[in-house]
Amino acid sequence: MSTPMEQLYQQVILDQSRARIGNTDLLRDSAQAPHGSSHQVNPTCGDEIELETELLDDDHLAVRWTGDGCSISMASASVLSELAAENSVAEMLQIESAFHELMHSRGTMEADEGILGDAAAFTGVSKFPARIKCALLSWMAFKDALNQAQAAREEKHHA
Amino acid sequence: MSTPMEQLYQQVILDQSRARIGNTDLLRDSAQAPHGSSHQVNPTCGDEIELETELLDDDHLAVRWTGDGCSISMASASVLSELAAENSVAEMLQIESAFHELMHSRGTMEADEGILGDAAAFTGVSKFPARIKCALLSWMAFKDALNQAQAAREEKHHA
Amino acid sequence: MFARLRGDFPILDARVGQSPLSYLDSGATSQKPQCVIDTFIEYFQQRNAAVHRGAHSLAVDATEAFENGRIAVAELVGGAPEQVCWTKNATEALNIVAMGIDRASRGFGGQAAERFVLGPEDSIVVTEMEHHANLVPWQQLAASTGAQLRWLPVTETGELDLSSLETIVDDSTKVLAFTHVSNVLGTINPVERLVARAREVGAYVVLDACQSVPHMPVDFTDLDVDFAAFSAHKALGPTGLGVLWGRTELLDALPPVLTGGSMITTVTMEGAQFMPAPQRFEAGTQPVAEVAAFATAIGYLAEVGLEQIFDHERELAGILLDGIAEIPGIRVLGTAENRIGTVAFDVDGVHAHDVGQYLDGQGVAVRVGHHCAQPLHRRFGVTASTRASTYLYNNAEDCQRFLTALAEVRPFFRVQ
Amino acid sequence: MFARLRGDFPILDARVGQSPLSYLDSGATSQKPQCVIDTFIEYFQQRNAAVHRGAHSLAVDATEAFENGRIAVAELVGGAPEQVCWTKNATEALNIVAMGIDRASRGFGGQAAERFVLGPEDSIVVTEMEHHANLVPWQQLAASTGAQLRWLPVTETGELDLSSLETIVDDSTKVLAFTHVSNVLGTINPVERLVARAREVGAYVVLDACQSVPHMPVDFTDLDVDFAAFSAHKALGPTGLGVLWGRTELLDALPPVLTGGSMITTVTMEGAQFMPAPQRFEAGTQPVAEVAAFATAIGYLAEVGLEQIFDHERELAGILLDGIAEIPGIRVLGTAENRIGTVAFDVDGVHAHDVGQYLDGQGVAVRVGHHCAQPLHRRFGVTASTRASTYLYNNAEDCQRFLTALAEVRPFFRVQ
Ligand SMILES: Cc1ncc(COP(=O)(O)O)c(C=O)c1O
Ligand SMILES: Cc1ncc(COP(=O)(O)O)c(C=O)c1O
Repeated sequence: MSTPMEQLYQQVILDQSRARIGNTDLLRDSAQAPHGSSHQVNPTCGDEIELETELLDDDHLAVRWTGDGCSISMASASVLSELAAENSVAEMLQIESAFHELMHSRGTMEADEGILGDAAAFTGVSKFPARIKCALLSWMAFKDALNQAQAAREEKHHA
Repeated sequence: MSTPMEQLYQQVILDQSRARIGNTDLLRDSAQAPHGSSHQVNPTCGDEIELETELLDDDHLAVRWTGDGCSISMASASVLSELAAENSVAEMLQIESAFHELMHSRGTMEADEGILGDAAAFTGVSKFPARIKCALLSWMAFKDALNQAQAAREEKHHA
Repeated sequence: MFARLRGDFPILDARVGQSPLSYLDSGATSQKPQCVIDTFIEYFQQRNAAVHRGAHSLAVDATEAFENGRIAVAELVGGAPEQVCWTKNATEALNIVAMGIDRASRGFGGQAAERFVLGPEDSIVVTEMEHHANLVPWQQLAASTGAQLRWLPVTETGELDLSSLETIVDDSTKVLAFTHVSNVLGTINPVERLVARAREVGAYVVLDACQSVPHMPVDFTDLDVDFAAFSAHKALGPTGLGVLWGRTELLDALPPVLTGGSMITTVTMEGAQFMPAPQRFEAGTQPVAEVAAFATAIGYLAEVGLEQIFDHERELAGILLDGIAEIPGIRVLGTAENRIGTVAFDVDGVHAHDVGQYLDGQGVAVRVGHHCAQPLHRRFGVTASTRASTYLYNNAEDCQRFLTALAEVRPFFRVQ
Repeated sequence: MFARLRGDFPILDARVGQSPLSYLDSGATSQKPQCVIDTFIEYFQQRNAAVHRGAHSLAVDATEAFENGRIAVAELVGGAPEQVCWTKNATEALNIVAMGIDRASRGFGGQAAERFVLGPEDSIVVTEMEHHANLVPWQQLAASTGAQLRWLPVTETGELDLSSLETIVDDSTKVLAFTHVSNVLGTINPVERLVARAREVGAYVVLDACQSVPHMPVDFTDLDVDFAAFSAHKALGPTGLGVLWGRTELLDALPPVLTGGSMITTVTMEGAQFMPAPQRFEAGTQPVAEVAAFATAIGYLAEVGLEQIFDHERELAGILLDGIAEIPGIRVLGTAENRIGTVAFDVDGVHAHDVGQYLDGQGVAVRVGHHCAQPLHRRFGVTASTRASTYLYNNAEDCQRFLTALAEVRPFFRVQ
């Protein structure tokens, strides 16, 4: 049986926290497609992330981010970026909501790997209330940025 | 043996609280001799007293006051006024200091009736910390007013 | 049930000199059931740590206790947990609103705070029956901003005189601050009527709920107030804790008053950004053990039932009022029908201090003085009064012992 | 003695998962000895009542407990009991000074408060190592009055850089506010030197004593500061209580910030007069049980001896620093000789949150984050650090368990 530390720090998390997928320069206003960006801070530790979402077409999006933080928050942003490359917008929203629910489950939920993919590796985090914020930081930024991107697309459609 | 209530509310105190010796209109600036006045408030209950001291000559003084308060504070002002009529300035200062000491004795001191006269009846008050302020209110005003009167006399001497 | 729950309050077994204790001073502060005391012990023995700042397990436990307190308060008074800001007492809560408006009026808080800006053309309305905590901060705000301070007068029966409500609360009124229940008269004020008028003129409503929340069911959302304040210590909770409750968008827009740690997002040497409510009003280490204990107190109140507590105290109020009516020379201040078990009175010929002292000699603890409501006492032509106030642990015997002692007061002081 | 006194702290017997607890987070908040917990029980079971307002016996008892607390604090830090004002925490105490000066600058407090008036030609000086509680309030004051905010920088060794003291603190300086001991670096600052400079230019000195009073002998009168602040919870006392200490004539002249009951002499509907210190800063019901418990804590500290506590913690600091030096990839923030047992550090390649989490897994409780000192962390090029901080109940074994766990951190996270 693994220790609580090993349950928290799954190999996937340690690997992804070093891989930092999606951690590249932001395009900001030079992005072509409708886009949004969001800056989130964890006031406890000063960790921060700035994340950008670009709606490539009705179904696909690109995610880029810069930031600094603990292995949980960096791994989470990395997994998010990886998932964004592989899933549609609708699927990402479903993943976001499943991930949110998982994080607030206090360790009582089985992660649905079919939906969550690598994000299922964060199951152990839900037993550590102080770290839930770390895991959710990039997802909060994602949701906020996606909202903006969708609003921008709406505007474009109506213009 | 008397009850604590009876020790606190000596007959002298009940009588003096009704007699209110010295409770007359203040002369204020129409006073002839060097004088001072002081306004003291007990913030707990809003009780207040305004007391005036007039230095009739080097050795004698008159005390007048107006005010409203509990039986302890009214009796204390009354006894003070009575004593002021019968004692020299120096004696009053001695009484003031003896009374102050008695009030802070927490019931451990025998009052010196030779010095304190009727003010000795307040001995029981010192066992009731919440009431010490009531007994001292007029004496605080007296000390303050006397200081002012003495300062006024000094000024007159030097003028 | 009420007979049984007395045993939960260890202090009620105390003796005052030779006499048993009849504690009729819950309007000032309430006594605590053993479960509340036990929560202190448990907190300090098992989970004490600084909250919201650490990864270690104790800090996680402490944070949970702290945040669960907000949930308990929201269950007690309505609204969401984020609408509950911890303060040191109700006084701080009321000051946060008044001083936040002051800061907004001086340009702090940016555009979001503009809605709170007050100036010389505006008015603030309070009432003549306010506790100093809901009066002096508004005087200070008026002095600072130039706004006019107005007040609703009190009738002879101790109710708000609303005959001129429409002229006193008018289009210039930006804030209407009043007490739900008078801490002296016991009167329950018509919140709905006052809120309706405030809504007509677009004024913010600040409710002083110190004397209502402990004694009756209260829902701030139903009452539709903007801000409300009360203290834990009057509701079976510990000292050192109060609550500021507010509408979320207002709390988030109000400039904070006390600044420091745990209420900021980013700080440089040059400046700082503040968190949203509730944290923006919670600078520095918070009364965490107190919050945990208060959550227990709220659970206890809920178990007994606020409706039941209200009825129980109404019954006691009836005994007190009927009994006092039979004693010569006593004038009750405030005879409103709609009231809680708080009864203040003036004894003809005997100063309140002396009345309280005599009652204490018989083991009956009441409050004497102006009860932090000097203007109200002036309204009734006295500087001080004696106040008996009940709570769920009082019984008819307490009232009877009080009445017996009260009947002896004037004879003792030889007044007839 | 130090071996024995551990038994007085029930929480130290707690287990974290499988491991015993090594609590190295006293810089955030201290644990409480059983005698402090017992005081809570005793207070609420035997003497709970509102203070300063009643004639009844419980109120007299409660008032005595409350006022004895001031005497205890005065014995701990010097000065007279009236120089001790109760606050909710150190943060409130520092805010009272900054906001009182703000109010004075806007005409409140009359002639007596003129000495505090600040304007655009004046400066306020702080340091780069301040806790947000002693930084943000001064930023707010600067923003409000137009005064300039300046700061003394920090050297690479974590000490104050005083090379430009004479130009930073100059004739324009009206307030010099600094921490006695850094809550991150552990550095003890040269109070005498700073006070001497403040006196030369006529500036008021405000000392943040949060991290000194619990850990070493401190006498504010000897240090000759004007105002000082600290919290009970870091000195074996309860949450919900802080102290503002000041020179009497300054406290009496400073306009109050929070207003309400128990701090006034006379109130009419039009205005209010305020009491002198300490009451003028104590609006509303005070944390009375907390004061009683803190008095017990002070007695406990005095019995152990602050000199002895300081030496004991110095010894532990030595073990920590020597041990860390042997672990590869750890950079200690602040290497001043003159220090307390607080050690913050950065682990190369592992974020502080992860360090703290791993240590917690081994039963070692430390703090991670910016410790409410973001500018100081920026100075050292990090956003967060891990901090181990000792107190009288820690022993060499705690340090050893910490060091063993710390040595495992980089291997666990596969960093070399
Ligand atoms: C140096 C310093 N100043 C101020 C504070 C603030 O104290 P409190 O949070 O108790 O108000 C702290 C502790 O958090 C501190 O360490
Ligand atoms: C009606 C009312 N408002 C405000 C207060 C102030 O509450 P606290 O002293 O707990 O701040 C009280 C109690 O003292 C009160 O009865």
